[in-house]
Formats: sequence, C-alpha cells, structure tokens
Amino acid sequence: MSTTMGELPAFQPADYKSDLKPVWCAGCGDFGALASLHRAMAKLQLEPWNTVVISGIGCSSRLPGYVSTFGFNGVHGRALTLASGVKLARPELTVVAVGGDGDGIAIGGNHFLHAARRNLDVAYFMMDNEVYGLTKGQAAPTTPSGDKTKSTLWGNPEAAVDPCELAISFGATWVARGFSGDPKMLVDLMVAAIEHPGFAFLNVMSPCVTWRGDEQFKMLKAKLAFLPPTHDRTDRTAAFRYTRETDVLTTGVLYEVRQPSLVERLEEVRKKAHEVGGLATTADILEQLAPAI
Amino acid sequence: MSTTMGELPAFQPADYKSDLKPVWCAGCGDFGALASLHRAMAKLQLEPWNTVVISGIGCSSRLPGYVSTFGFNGVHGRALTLASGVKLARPELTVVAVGGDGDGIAIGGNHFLHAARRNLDVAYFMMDNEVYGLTKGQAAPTTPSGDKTKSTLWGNPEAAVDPCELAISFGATWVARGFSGDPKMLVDLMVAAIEHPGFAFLNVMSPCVTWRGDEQFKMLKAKLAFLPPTHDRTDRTAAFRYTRETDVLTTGVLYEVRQPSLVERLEEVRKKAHEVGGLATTADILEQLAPAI
Amino acid sequence: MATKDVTITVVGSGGDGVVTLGELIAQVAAHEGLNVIKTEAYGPQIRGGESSCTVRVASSRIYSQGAAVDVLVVFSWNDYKRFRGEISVAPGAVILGEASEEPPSAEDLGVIGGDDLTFLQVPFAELSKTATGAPGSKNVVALGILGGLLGLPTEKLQRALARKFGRKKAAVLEAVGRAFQSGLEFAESRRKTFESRRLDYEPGPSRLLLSGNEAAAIGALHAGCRFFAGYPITPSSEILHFLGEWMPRAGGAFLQTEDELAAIGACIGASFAGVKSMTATSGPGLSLMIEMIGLASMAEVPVVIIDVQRGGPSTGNPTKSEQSDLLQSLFGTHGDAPKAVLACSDVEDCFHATVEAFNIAEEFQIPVLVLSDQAVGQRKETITSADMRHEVRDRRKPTEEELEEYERYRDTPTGVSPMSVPGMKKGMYQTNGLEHGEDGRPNSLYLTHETMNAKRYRKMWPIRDRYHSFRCFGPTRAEVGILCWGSSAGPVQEAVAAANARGESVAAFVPQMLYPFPKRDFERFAESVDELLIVELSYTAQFYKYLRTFLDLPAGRTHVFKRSGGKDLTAAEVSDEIEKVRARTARVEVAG
Amino acid sequence: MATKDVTITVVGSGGDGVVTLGELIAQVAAHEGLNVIKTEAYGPQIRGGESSCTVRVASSRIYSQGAAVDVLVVFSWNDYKRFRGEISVAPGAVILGEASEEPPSAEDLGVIGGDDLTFLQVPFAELSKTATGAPGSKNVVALGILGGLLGLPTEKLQRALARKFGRKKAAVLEAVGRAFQSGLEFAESRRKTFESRRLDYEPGPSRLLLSGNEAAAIGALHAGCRFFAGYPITPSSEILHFLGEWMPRAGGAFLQTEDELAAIGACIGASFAGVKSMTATSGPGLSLMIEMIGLASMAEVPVVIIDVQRGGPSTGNPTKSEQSDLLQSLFGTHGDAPKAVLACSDVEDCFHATVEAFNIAEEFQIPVLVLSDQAVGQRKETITSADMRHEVRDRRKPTEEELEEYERYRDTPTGVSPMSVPGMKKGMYQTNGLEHGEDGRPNSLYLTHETMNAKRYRKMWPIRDRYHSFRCFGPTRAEVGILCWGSSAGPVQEAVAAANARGESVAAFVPQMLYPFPKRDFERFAESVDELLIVELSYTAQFYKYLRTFLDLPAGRTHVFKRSGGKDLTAAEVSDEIEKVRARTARVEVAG
Ligand SMILES: Cc1ncc(C[n+]2csc(CCOP(=O)(O)OP(=O)(O)O)c2C)c(N)n1
Ligand SMILES: Cc1ncc(C[n+]2csc(CCOP(=O)(O)OP(=O)(O)O)c2C)c(N)n1
Ligand code: SF4
Ligand code: SF4
Ligand SMILES: [Mg+2]
Ligand SMILES: [Mg+2]
Repeated sequence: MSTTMGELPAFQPADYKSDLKPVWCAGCGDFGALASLHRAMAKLQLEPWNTVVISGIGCSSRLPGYVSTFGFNGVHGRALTLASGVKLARPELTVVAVGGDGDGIAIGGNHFLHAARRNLDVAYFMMDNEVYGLTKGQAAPTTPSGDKTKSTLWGNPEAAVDPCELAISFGATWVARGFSGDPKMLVDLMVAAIEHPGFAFLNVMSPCVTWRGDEQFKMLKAKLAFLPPTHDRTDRTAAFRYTRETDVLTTGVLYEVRQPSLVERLEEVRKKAHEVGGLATTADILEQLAPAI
Repeated sequence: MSTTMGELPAFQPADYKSDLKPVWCAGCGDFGALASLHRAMAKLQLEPWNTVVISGIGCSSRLPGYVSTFGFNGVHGRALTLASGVKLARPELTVVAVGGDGDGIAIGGNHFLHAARRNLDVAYFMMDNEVYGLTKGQAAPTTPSGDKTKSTLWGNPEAAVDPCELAISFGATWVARGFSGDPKMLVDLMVAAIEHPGFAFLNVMSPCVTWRGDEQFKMLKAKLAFLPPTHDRTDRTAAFRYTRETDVLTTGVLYEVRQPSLVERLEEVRKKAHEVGGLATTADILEQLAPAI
Repeated sequence: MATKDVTITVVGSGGDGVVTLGELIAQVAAHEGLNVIKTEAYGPQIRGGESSCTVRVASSRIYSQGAAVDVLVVFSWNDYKRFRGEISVAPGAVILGEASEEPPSAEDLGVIGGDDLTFLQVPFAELSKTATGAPGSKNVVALGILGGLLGLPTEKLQRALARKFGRKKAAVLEAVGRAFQSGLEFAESRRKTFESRRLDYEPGPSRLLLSGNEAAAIGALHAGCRFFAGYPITPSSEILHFLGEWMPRAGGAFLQTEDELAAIGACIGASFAGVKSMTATSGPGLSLMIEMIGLASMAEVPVVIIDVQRGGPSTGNPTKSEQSDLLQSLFGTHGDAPKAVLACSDVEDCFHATVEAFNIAEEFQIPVLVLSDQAVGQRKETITSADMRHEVRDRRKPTEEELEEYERYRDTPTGVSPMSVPGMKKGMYQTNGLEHGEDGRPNSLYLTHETMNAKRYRKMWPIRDRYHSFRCFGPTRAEVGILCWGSSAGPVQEAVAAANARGESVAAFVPQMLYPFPKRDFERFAESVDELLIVELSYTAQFYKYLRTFLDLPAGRTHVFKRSGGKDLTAAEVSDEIEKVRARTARVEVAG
Repeated sequence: MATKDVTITVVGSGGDGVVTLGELIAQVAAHEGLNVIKTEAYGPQIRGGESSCTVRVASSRIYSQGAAVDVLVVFSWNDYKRFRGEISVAPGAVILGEASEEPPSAEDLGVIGGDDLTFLQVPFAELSKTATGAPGSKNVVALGILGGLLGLPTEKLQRALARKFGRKKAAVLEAVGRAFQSGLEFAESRRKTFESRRLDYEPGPSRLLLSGNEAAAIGALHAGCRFFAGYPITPSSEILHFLGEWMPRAGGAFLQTEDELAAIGACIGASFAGVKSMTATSGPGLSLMIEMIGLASMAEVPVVIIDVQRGGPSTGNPTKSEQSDLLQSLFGTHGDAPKAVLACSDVEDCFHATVEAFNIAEEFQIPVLVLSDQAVGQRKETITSADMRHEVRDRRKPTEEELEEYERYRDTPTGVSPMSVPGMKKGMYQTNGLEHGEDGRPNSLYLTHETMNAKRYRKMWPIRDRYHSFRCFGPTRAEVGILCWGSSAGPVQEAVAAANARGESVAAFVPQMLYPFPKRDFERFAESVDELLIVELSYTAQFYKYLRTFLDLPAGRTHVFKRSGGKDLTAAEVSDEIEKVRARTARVEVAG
C-alpha cells in the first residue's frame, strides 16, 4: 500500500482532515492521536472513501467527525459491534475503530472481548485517559485505585485493569501500547495495526488535562519506556510481563501472531457452502426444502 | 465454619436440596455440579436462610431452583449484577453465583470482567459445557473452533477462549478448574471458593450429553490432569501456563492471591465518610447544603 | 362417512419419536397436496421429557391449528397428564392408548372428551418388539396405523420412512418396514372404527411444508439480505439456524454474536456499508436492542428486526405464544424515534412481511420491525412455491447530481435523503446518533432538532400511502366486524367463515402494516360494520390501546376480547365472542 | 421604580468564571430569602468553550426560568453569538458589554432586543487588571456591578466571595476584594440607569439552593434508600455524584457500575436482599435497563429508577431537555409488565416524587420510574428545608402466620404478597423472571399466566386510590383548562397566573402520578373547563397519545400544543397558545 520512493504520495495527512474543528479542550491528548492517525493514513495511502472510522461515545469518540473518510460515531460502548458489521459486509474496506477507555472497557468490554476472540479484521485504537472525560470526570475501569474523582470522592475503591493484558487474554493477535505524547512512534504503531491482518489493539495513553490535571501528561512522560529489542512478540507469557506495570509505561508492540482472521474464516465457510452447490437463489432453497419423498 | 470432629454436622447435604426435581436431561453434567454444591454447603455448614444462590438463564442457570436457600434465577447474562447488589447490600450473606459458559462469557462477559476486577466477594461457578444447552445446541465462546453445531453447520469459524485465563486477566483473586465427573475434588474446590474472601471463579467442566454427545464426557475424562504440587498459585504467569491447554484438562486451583475485597473496600469508604461526621440524616444533609455565607 | 379435515395429536416421552411421527405424516400429506398445520409442544426438559405433536390435515385451506383433537395417540398416560388442560379432544374422537399401560378409567376418559369417544388399547410396544426386537419403533407402528386410518398412500409413507432412516443398515430398514406393516395391518383390522377419520381428498400438486421462521428466513434471502447477525433465543432460533446454513450459500455473511446488543449493532454497521441486513430475536432480546433501534432511526440506517414474540414479561413463557411486544415495538425507544412495524399472520405471511420490511427499510432508510410470534414462527404449514414471490425494492443510489455538494441528511419533501455507501468517492460523510444538521454534523440547536424530527417523521406518510397492506374476510357489510392482528388472524378467519356459514354476517380486518396504520382503509371497514370486536392475546390489550392513540373507535359499539397468551387462540373462542357481541354482552373494560 | 422580578444572563468563555458569578449571586439572593432559579448552558467543549449562566431572582415565588433577559452581561460577543437564538432579551433591558471589545452595531443590538435597550460598555477587564494585575477577575468586577445594580447586601456578597476564594492567599483575597469594590463603584456611578433593576424585596429566612438532581438524591436518602448503583450519563450524573458522596455517609452502599445493565441488576439484587435501592439515568441508559425493569416487574422486586430526560432519539441532544421518554417509560418493556410512573415538575417535586416512588415501590413491590428532565434536574432553585418533608413508608415484613407455609407470590385481593428477605428462616424462596406459580416455581400453564398477570396488575387500583397525586392551578371553573406534566408545569403555572391576571379564566391540571393516572380527578377537571389544551415537549405528542389510550378526551374541545424539546418551554409560548385556543385556532393534528 505504500508508494514508490521518490514519488510524492497522492494523499497528504491534511487530506484526511475533515473541516470540522475538534471541540476537545486545549491540551487534550486526543489531538495527538488524531494527528497521528492522519499521518498513518497518509503513510498507508488509504483511499478515504474506502476507509471507515467508527466510534462509540466520549470525548475520544468524537474523532471520526474529524477524519475525512466515511465515519460513524455510534452509541456508547458499541463501536466494535458496528465495526463488525461494516467489515464483514464489505471486507475490502479498511475499518478503524476508536474510542475511550470507558467506552471500550466499561460499557463496551464485552464487545472488545468478542471482537478480539474472533480476530475481527479491524484496528482498534483506545484513547486511554484513565477517566470518563465527556461526562465530566468519573472513574473509569482504568482509573488507579484510591484516586479521587467526581464519582469517587472517598477514593476509588476499585482496582484498575490493563487494557493490553485484557486484549491478549481475549485473543487479540496484535497488541501494542503507545502514547499520544510520542507521535512518531504512535504513527508507526497505527500503521502496523492497520496493516495487521486480524484484530489489532492499540492502547493509546492520551491524557485528559481537564479531569486528570496537567500532572497526568508529565507522569506518563516520566514513566515512558520502550520494549527491549530482545522481546519475543509471539510469546504470550512474555507479553504479559509488560502488562500491569505501575512504575514504567512500556510502549511498543507487546504481542503479535498470525492467525486466520474472521474475514478469512468466513470466506472459508462460504467456500465450503458453495461446494454443496453454487450460489443459492430463492428457487434453489425452495427446491431443496420441498418434501422429497 | 467447619464443625468439631466427631460431632454430627447440623446440616446434611440433603438439607440443601429443594423439593423441585431438576429438569435436566439424564446424564447431564449439571447433576454432578448440583450434588457437589449440596455437599460443599454442608461441609461449610452454611445457614440456608443466610445463603443466596443466583443465576442467569440456561440449563445450568436452573440450579438455584434446586437448592434450598434463597435463590434468584434472573435474566440471561446478568447473574453477577444481581449478585453484586445482594452482596453489597447485605455483606453478611453468603452469595454464590452460578450459570453457563454462554451466560457468563457470551452475553454476560462484561459483568464477569467487572465483578472480578472489583474483587466482589462472591463465588462464581461456571458450568462449562462448551455449548448453549437450553436453546438447543448453538456454539458458545468456549466451543472449539471448527466444531459443527446448530449454528455452525459449516464448522465454527470462531476461536474459543479459556474462562480461567479470562478470570485471571480480569483480576479474579481465586481461579480454579474442576470437572463434574470428579465430584470429590469439585466439592473441595467449591468449599475453597466460597471461603475465599474476594472474587472466586470456578470453571466446572460439565458435559452436555444432548448437544455434545456422550463423547464429551469421555474426552474430558481422558484429558483430566492435576496441577503439579510445585505449582505456585500466587504466580499469575505460572497460572497462565495452564490456560488454553488443548490436550490436557488441568484441574485444581490455578491462581490465588489475597487482596482487599469490594466489601472491605466499601467498608473503608464508609469509614472515611463517617470520619467527616457520623451517620448522616436528611437534616444533616440540608444543613450542610444551606448557602453558608 | 369420510372427513375433509382431521386433527391428530401424539403424546409420548423424549425417546418415543413423537415428533418424527408427526413430521412424516405431515410430509406425506403435504406431498399429496393436502393442507397441513403441524405444531409441537414440550415439557421443560431439553431431552427425555414429555412431548406432543399435533398435525391437522385438510383437503381445503386451513388457517389455524385444530383446537380439538379427532385422533389422539398416547404412548404414555403419564406424559399425557402433563399436557392436560392444553389438549382438548373433539366429540367422537378416536383414542389409541398404549396397551401395556393401565387404561384410563371411564371417568378420566369422560374428563378428556365426554362419552362418545372410541377408545382402543393398541399394543404399540409389542408390535414394535415383534417386528424389530425392541419397543423403540412404536412411532413407526403408529405411522402405519395412522397412515391406514387416514388413507394416505402406503408407498409414499414407506418412501418417506426409508428416507428418514436412509442412513441405517439394511437390516434395520427391514425391521422398520415390518413395524410399519404391522401398524398398517392393525389399521386394516379396525377399518370400520376408523372409517369416519379417513381423509376424503383429491391428490394435488405437492406443497412445501415450512415453519414461519423458515419462511421469514427465506423472505430475507429473497429480499436480498446478505448480512445476518443474531443471538439464539426461543422461539426465534430457527431463523438463525436456517441462515447459518443458507446465508453462506447465498454468498452473504452470517455472524452469531455475543449478545443482542452486538447483533443489532453489526446489522446497522453492515447496512451503513450498503448491505441489506437483518437480525431476529424474541422479547428479552428485543429489549436489549432498543437503544440501537433508536440509533438506526436517528442515523436513518435501514435494518430489519424480526421479533418472534413469546409470553412475557421478562423471561416469561419462552415456548408459548403471546402478542404482548406490540407497544414496545411501537413505543419502546427513548425519544421520538420513527420506525415501521409489520405483523405476520401465518407462515406464508412471514415470507411476505419480511420482504416487505426490507422494501420499506431500504426505500425509506428506517428500521422496520416484523412482529411474528411463537404460534406462526414455530408451526409448520403447507404453502406452494408459487406463493413465495414478492417484488423486491432496492436502496436508491444517490445520483451524480446529489453527490455534488453531497448532504447525507438533505431535508426533502418525502423525508428521504440520498444515502451513499463506502466506496463512493464523492459520498463521504460522518454520521452519528446525535441530533445533526443536513450535513450529518452534530447540531443541538432547537430549530435543527424540530426540523429533523419533522424530516424523519415525514417518511411515514409515503410509507402509509404505498404500504397500507391489510386483509379482509367476510362480506362487505356485516353485523360484526373483527379487528385483529398477527397470529390471531387464523382463528378469526375460521370463526368468520363459520359464522357466515351459520347465516350470521361477520367480517374481519387484519392489518399487516401496524405502523403506519392503514387508517383510512380501516375507517371504511369500521363504517361497514355495526359492532366492532377487537381480538388479541395480551393481558393489557395492547392492540386496543395502540388503536386508541390515533383512532376514535366507534363509541358504544366497540368490544374487546383479550386474554394472556400461553395457549393459542382458537376459532371456537372467537365464535363465542362473536355470539356475545351479537347478544350485546361483550366487555370493553381493559386492565392495566 | 424598582422591580420584584429580574432575570440576568452572563455570557463568556471557559476561563471567564461565568458560572461562579451566577452561583454567587444566586447564593446571596437565596440567603436573603429571595426566590431564585439558576440555569447554565455550555457549548460542546468540556472546558474552555462558551458558557452562559442565567439567574432569575424574584421577591415572590417563581415557577420557571425567565425567558427574556433583563440584564445581559457579555464578556465576549463571539461567545454570545453561539448562544444567539437561545437568549432573548426583554424590552428595555440593560446590556453590559466588555469595553475592550468592538461594541455590537446598532443593527445587531436591534436584533437582540429592539431599540429601547440601555447599552453600556463596561471595562471589566481593565478594572480587573487595575485591581488585581490581571484580567482574570472580570467576573468579580461584574459581581460588584450586579450586586450594586440589584441592591443585594454588600457584606453578604463579600462574605460569599471570601468563602469562595477562602483557600487562597491573603494577597489574592485582597486583590479580589478590590476588584469587587471597583465593580460596586461602577454600579454606584450608574445608579440612575440601574434604578429600575433594583430589587424591591423584604429580606426573609434564608433558603436552600438546590438542583433537581440533588433534591432527588436527597429524596432517596430521606426515603431510606441505602443502595445506589449507576452509570454516569448527562443530565443525570449529579445524582450519582451526590450519592457517591453522601451514601457512604448515610451508611449505605454506592456502586458505579460498568454499564446500565449492571446498575439496574445490582439494584434489583440489593432490593431482593431487603435494602431500598435506586438507580438514575437518562434515555440511552433507560433503554438498556428495559429488560431488567421487566424482571423487577415479574419478580415483583421494588426498585426506583430516575430518568432525567434529555433530547432524543439515540444520543440526541444530551444537554437539552425534552419530554420524550414518556411512552418508553410506560410501554417500553416486552410483555405486559406493570410499573408505576411519576413525574417531577420542579426542584422540590424531585424530592417529593422520589420519596413517593420509594413508598409505592416498597408498598407494592413494583418498579417505579420517576421522570425528571434536564430542565428541572440541572437547574438550581430555592426551596425551604421545611418543604423537604415527606412521609416514608417501609416494606411490610411477612407476618408469622404468612411465614407458615410461606408462598412468596400468594394471590391476594390487593395483588401484594408477603415478601421475605434473606435471613428469614421460614421465608426461603427461589424466584425468577419466568412465569411462576404462587410458590415462585416456574409454571408455564396458561391459567397460571392469566392468574398471575391479573395479580400483578391488580396492584394498580390500590396504587391509584392511594397515590392519585396531582396539582391544580387557577379557578375551579375555567374557559381554558391546561393539562401538562413534568417540567412544563412551571411555565404553564406562570401563564395561567398571567391569564387570570389579565381577566381571562384559565386553569391547569398537572398529574404527578402518570401511571396509574388520577383519572377521576382529571375527569372532574375536564368537566370544569370549556376547552382543554394539552401542552408538552415531544415531537410526537407522547402525552396526548398516552392520554388517549385510556381517556375519551372531550371531542371538539381538545387542543394540543407540542413541539420538540431543545429549548425550554416559556410562559409566553403557553400564553400565546391560550390565546389561540380562546380564538379557536389551536391545532389537534399530531404527527407520528
Ligand atoms: C448508554 C449510555 N450510557 C452513558 C452515556 C454517557 N457517557 C457518554 S461518554 C461516557 C464515558 C466517556 O468515557 P471514555 O469512553 O473513557 O471517553 P473519554 O471521554 O474519556 O474520551 C459516558 C458514561 C451514554 N452516552 N450512553
Ligand atoms: C436476552 C436473552 N437472549 C437470549 C436468551 C436465550 N438463551 C437462554 S439460555 C441461552 C444460552 C445458554 O447457554 P449457557 O449459558 O452456556 O447455559 P447451558 O444451557 O449451556 O447450561 C440463551 C442464548 C435469553 N433468555 N435472553
Ligand atoms: S475533558 Fe479531557 S478527554 Fe475530554 S476533551 Fe477535555 S481534556 Fe480531552
Ligand atoms: S441440554 Fe445439555 S446442558 Fe441442558 S440439561 Fe440437557 S445435557 Fe444438560
Ligand atoms: Mg476516558
Ligand atoms: Mg453452556
């Protein structure tokens, strides 16, 4: 999908920018994620009209409106259900699902599990700010235990999960973590995620200046670490070692294996079905159902 | 909770048996799970009226009707939501949630995640028959890839997940696997699960003779293996080694750690809140809200 | 004295092959060109519990399952007991009981069906044992007996039997053949007793024997549906099973999702991508889909949802029929969310309503609900392939002109806007479930909201103009006019025919289109009748309530017959009610 | 010439402290014993976007937010533009614009409010800079000006200010004090211009300033609710926030769940365990709760659900008000599932309706929905503590006698059965969402279903008898009678008062109890008026439709005024409609 060296690519990052101005707060990490997506798309030279960006509800889920492709900002928690339909109905399209940690792990956790389990051919970018941004600062399943938020005035009594650990246990075949403050790496991760044939999960740490303060960005930045070059991406157990870290934030591709994707598997099913007898019409069906005695 | 040696326990297993005859098929694995539960309850000498058994919908979810305690056979997939309410409202009660693999991982997967993450103080027994029994034999998220079922006539195009692996990644603090064909061990596991302070997940392999044939029981029996005595239960990575096995079925307690349970954490919250000023009444609240100028 | 219409019920335990027996009779009868309706009932066990199968066979068209049994076969009186109250026996019926069991007392029999019954002890098990060495072929013996009793052609019954056991060893086949033969001989030996049950018919072209759920699934494929996502739930699962098999054969995609939220979501996604999509469910699943039906309404994405109703509320009575998801279908979403609602009144109608639902959904970019129910979804009924035709309409592609300065939600006179799909270079847009302007961008201004609400609801008028489908039975002017919907139509149609045959004057109006409602058509009907009787199976009279929201039902001459579901409506019940209306003793008071 | 009723709107950007300014004025006014209604509006940004705050202050009771602004403060005309169409300015209003900005043209001003405006350029930023060294205290300057203009006591304003900035350094506090002073002085210098806006009032006992959401949360605690589970959603989240703080203080349990399915499930579980439980949500969340509301209905578990309505369908207009979840609340579940539905018409009513909801839920073992909306849920309003009283009823414990041969679902004359809770030795039972017999065991027989449906719905009569709550305004006989519900009541009440003051004869009927409906009370009202006018904010006139399901609205003299939500109903709109009804030009036709 990349262009010949020397040639100017047909699509520039700006071509993927819609003319709607983001209504995010100044300093929101989602700006970095959006800019990286524009650049990743340009790197891949995706045809905008053959690309669909899908989300749920949340600050981060507003993103599809800011990308000049086909887009669907659905309802809270259901981005991956919409994405399943789009991709299975039209496998030739490039489908990117995006959203927040609340959208994807609180209300939408079950679809995350099953999209990953099925190895659905979409790239899923979770903008993780460890809080519910849009609804004004309640605790998310990623909010550290003990933190005070709008909904946890006495300190968060719940434990946080690690989205990457979940993704691996769900059956995702490509799992990585990035940081909206490191756009260079983020672009590369996004490119690789979109190119991965199967379910690619990218946890984008994306600070919320409004509800997590300016410190969140600084803290994340300070914890930033990279995977050692010796890391074996195909080793699930090794990958789990980098999840649930608290003092460092390891970014990079934690896990990657190649398994038949859902689209490939459904193609297989269709092939088997056709072996029984060509493409079926209503007449074929009725004929077959007639009581043959 | 166990009784002094030599004394006859007050409650016999039969005391936990309701007078409703199970409507399971002859040979169903759920009979074994039920009998084990009756025995485990007797071992623990649970007071029936202070015990609540809660389920969703499915063959396995009919179980609460067959246990002479308080019981709630709720709606499909939501057993753990009901259990959360019961336990948090009345922490002194013993709460056991039960159900099928479809109920708990398909429609109910998200509540499984969050109950585990919160370390909700309930024991959750999943009767795993790798199929939807009640609705007559469709594929479940635990059905092996490639299998033909009512809904996967051309072979199951989806991959299966391992409920124990999920439980660990969700944050469960006690995770084990048992087999309804090995009731002795199952009783012990159930006892330990109910005694565990926090979220205890027990995956009970429980064959469905009707939709998975008589072979399922034989195959499970043949694969049966036990954890090596050297296994370190507190080691998450070690525990993951026994999940997603295909040729053996390792039973026993895979994982166990002690972390504050949700009940304990909410008690902590209440304590902090009371430090601000005793048990609040309507008058207290109104007084505090009055514009003090 | 032969009969033109006979209803047979067989009762036994799981292993007795009750359903196979019913299926074979139904198939042969269908192949003979007879009209058949076949239903099954089970106890709560999945396997091994009591089961019953009822087959009605008639030489002319029938519209509902026979409510009173003419021939009752009982393999086990214990199993029969569990169905008591649900099986009623016609006067003069023939009862064939397993001979090795204690026969019911005369008193018990009296309770079953009065004193003019013919009761026979039949050695099903013994005949089976003699023929095959085991009692397991009781059902084959019974097939021989019933085949002889009804006068169905012996060779066809044998061929059907051979097909059924086709994969078995030759020795088994032979033994089965002997069992069948001994049944035939038993029937021959009771020729006189059975005479009155012999079917009087002319063989005709062979018919299809389909369930309503199968017909709906075929309708979807016929309409061009190439995406199905669903989650199993009784009594709709057969649609999922059927499409799991056939959707790949038709080149489409089939997905069994993790729940109903995912099912409707995937359908909306697929339809957004340009592929006709459908899901099927029952009450509890419909409840879970409610939020995203609203999304489809707001984003104007065509999608078809079949709801095969069962007893409610909550888990309710999963294997029984009821008409109590009506108000949810019409008004269940939060906000003002337009959708169209159709109903199916019989198996064939499941096909037509489904195709029509796609036509409306695609033409008007709106979610369409099809209300079926357990009574039509799971019964099997004869239809002819020729009836399985229905015009198919496709989604209109935006014109070149519309794609210049493309606006997805352009406010048009019909409310329908040009809808592009991914791949159209000039048709790119970003949609959402927020209120939005014509360009699809979120817009929370009051005026936008009012304008777009009006745009979305404006579609209802052209839908009503084009799809005001309904059926009428009976004379054009009548003393009593019945208004009913869905599966109530069959018993009503039979009751109407019976009443007119008795010299009364009764008509009926059955809308297929529930919303938008064929109001003018109905008003004409209401004018043409003296008394109006509304018939439905919902404790709170949901249909009556719905009608009241927009109709001024004629005061003083409107009557309601409603009850809970849980047993199918019968023509006899409707007839009774007609008599009450004629005698002015019917009720109007409605609970809830 | 002072005033007894003034409405002030302040418009600015995120950093301008618009909301703090409004809050301080409202608090001081409340402390003075004045009547206050305060509302806020924001653009789509979470922070930094445009915001506006409107405070209405009056010496006697007020029932709705002022629709036309008497005093408009604009820190930025750019921000103002984004609210245009949503802010209307009263004739003769005073407009204070930031002096460093280009003033609006005369023409622009004309659009805003005609030509009898007083427009002043005020150096907010400059005064702030002079006082504090930075322009950031514009809002404090404005507080001084508005305090002076309204004539609120200076020391109280200063004390309120000190409390607000209490934690800041002394130097900051002093600077803030200077900014306030310079504002006061500015006001003094414009004494004559401001004279007509000066509030004419007698100070009285201090009042509480609460939002409807807070009042509802207090109501829950007052009623003895000790379990809350919820998932955040605009515009209901304040209930969750409030209870997150106070539920632990009251000794109860608070849980923020993973979604709304879990929230309602947890509440049902907690209530089954014997603890009064509640959840709160808005449309999309209510849609997700639908299935389990049916479960509560079937298993007869008391539970209270507050739905703070917003614009729909789907995600709709999350920050705007609408009355379009009515039909879903009444009819949204599959099957026939009884539940009670109440509405709150103002902040105080949020308290009472919530307590009443618990009383009904607990007494009748039924889910109860409380319909609030953004307009009452999020506005702040003055009330007195003395009004926050309401009788509390508790769930009846089964008697010893009932516990002998205990049957959870005993069929009783009222439909209410003895309900035990875990811990009661003789009260053990297993419940479910399946149809069940009196013992709670699954039972799918038709007769059981009919009997239990009847039992569950029988509760509605005693609920109606005991809780037929409604309010009436205006004379006992009137030319025009208005029927409305929920937050429409405020503007209607003011319009009714205005009409009667004009010498017209207008009355209104506002049910708090929507289902079961106080039918007889309403019928008496309908008899007492010549023309009936239904007023509601729903595009499809959901209230009108609902009324039709069980009421014969007087033919030829029933009128409907409905529109989409998205801007609050005003008394002026209602007055216009009253005039139309009197002139016989109002409409009845309803879309959808
Ligand atoms: C069914 C439903 N429940 C609740 C909401 C309210 N809601 C909107 S976004 C959101 C959470 C946002 O958090 P996240 O997904 O992390 O996104 P962020 O704003 O942090 O980017 C919630 C609770 C909703 N829109 N729909
Ligand atoms: C909302 C909803 N969707 C679907 C169903 C239908 N249903 C009942 S049980 C079941 C699956 C049962 O599988 P499992 O939980 O594994 O239990 P098993 O019968 O295998 O023990 C389904 C799909 C339902 N009752 N409710
Ligand atoms: S609230 Fe947080 S997540 Fe939302 S736009 Fe502002 S900074 Fe970003
Ligand atoms: S269908 Fe399977 S799971 Fe259900 S009762 Fe029968 S054997 Fe057990
Ligand atoms: Mg977030
Ligand atoms: Mg199962």
